[in-house]
Amino acid sequence: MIYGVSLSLVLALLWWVLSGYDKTILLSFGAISVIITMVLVFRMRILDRETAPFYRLHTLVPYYIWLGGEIAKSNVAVLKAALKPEIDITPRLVRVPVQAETDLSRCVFANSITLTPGTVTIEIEDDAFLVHALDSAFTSPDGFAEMNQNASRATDGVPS
Amino acid sequence: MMGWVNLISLLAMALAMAIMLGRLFAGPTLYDRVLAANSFGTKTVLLLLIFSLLVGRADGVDIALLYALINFVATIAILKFFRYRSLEVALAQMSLRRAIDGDDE
Amino acid sequence: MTEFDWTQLLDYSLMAMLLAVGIAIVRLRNLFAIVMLMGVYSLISAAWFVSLDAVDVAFTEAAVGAGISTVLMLAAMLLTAREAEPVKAGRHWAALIVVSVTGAALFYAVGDMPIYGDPNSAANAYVGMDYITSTPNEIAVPNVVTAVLASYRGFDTFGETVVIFAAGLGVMLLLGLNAAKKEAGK
Amino acid sequence: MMDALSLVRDFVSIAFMAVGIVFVLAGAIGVVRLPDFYTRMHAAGVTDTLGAEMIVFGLMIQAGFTLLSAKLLLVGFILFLTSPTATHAVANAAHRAGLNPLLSRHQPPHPGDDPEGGAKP
Repeated sequence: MIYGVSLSLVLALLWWVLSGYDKTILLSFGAISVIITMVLVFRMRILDRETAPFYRLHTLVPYYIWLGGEIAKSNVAVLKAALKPEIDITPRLVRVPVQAETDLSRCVFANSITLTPGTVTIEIEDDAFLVHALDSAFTSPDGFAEMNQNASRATDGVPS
Repeated sequence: MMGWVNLISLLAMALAMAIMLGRLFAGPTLYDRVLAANSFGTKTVLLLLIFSLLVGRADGVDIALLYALINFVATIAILKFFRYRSLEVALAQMSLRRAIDGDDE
Repeated sequence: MTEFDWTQLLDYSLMAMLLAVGIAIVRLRNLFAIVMLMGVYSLISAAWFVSLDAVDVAFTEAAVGAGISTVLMLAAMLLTAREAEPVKAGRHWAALIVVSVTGAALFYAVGDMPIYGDPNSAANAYVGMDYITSTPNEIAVPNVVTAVLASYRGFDTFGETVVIFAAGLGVMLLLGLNAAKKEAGK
Repeated sequence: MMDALSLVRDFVSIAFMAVGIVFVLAGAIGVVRLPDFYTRMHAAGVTDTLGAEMIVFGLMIQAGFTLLSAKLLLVGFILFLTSPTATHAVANAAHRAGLNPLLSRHQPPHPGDDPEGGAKP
């Protein structure tokens, strides 16, 4: 039930932000569209913690702020590698072990690897990701482990 | 003053788009082209955002939002197509997978 | 003479990109690359429409040109080869003549068009102004184009929708999507 | 007082946008220069993350605390969510199709990726 309420609130907010209308008749149109969407969602039975992952915002937001710092750091490194007059890189393909309780936490971890420039997840296996790195400087196992720990703490609430 | 800044960034974005076109034309493999097209779409979104603030009309932001979504959907559609060689097989596989997942629950 | 409008530079660069993409589409042989370039072409042209104040057209171009038609083109490519065959040079001449005549006629017609943004032109002078002034009072919908399509010309739009719906149904029946689904489900 | 405040706001916005533009241009140059598909992918990622977000933030500071700014935030959020997914999808498709990454140490002279025909602008 909490998922339904939070999803309808978010949908209503989204509608209002996108339209910016304040007349009664238009707002009622918006309310009708939110109700129709909720009916569809209920009928499709996809209302669960993955459809409405708002219950973890208080841990996800700090995580993404931390990730933003990491992204900025590695962005500068990639920038240097790409703009050097003589390209000098050693691309690497590494297997990164993953410890994650849920699919959501695996997904957030894989997304974080891809978001950080210089590393991209190219294949997802049972207990590891295949990661392509632009340079051998990006493949420190400690960095991946730290990111994995932070990701699973943010999504599952347990440090794994 | 902000007008000039926005104008310069607008033209810089157009320059980046033009550079990306070079990779789009040359790209030896298909995946290079998909990547370049996706990145080109991101740059178009940014161009539209800057333009709509430059001329002070909010409409461009809506278009940019639509672009960001369509760009993503088109990229995924193209890749699904290449993975399965047909859109119908891709759709059928998806519905098959959903049916299997549904049985498990 | 007003001040130079620097956003013109954007228009020119977008047009140059359109030209480059067009030439590349003609030159390339790989059909997948051409499909992708056509998506990029409509992305650029939609950006150009925004810069020309035609936001509604840009919306349609983005949704139809970049989204749906890319997917449709890919689906159509299933039925054809992956590489285009080179066309004999002799056939180019007829096409060139047709294109030049059409282009010349269009250029001739440009002379009769009103100046860009002219307040006295036919499009701005007659009922257009009425719609713009009376829509907020008569119909609450803020978008004038929506109000005209759905209310003032409601029956017209209804007819168009019926025609398009019938055409879509006909195409689906002809293609036999149902049979394909059965086959895939086996 | 108001003037000084808006001047500061303008400067912050200019700083954000300048950084963003540098990253976007560098990403585009990287996509053209780097030797193979997988390495180009990283350069495109630079554009998608920091470049795009910086420009969006710069524009948000210009727009102030309005509905427009909320829309800009939404665009930035969608880009932030979709770009890694799209990058992963491209990389995964290339990997499944058997495109082998270049793994040796790469050094110039110029990478000879020859265009397969087609006009350069």
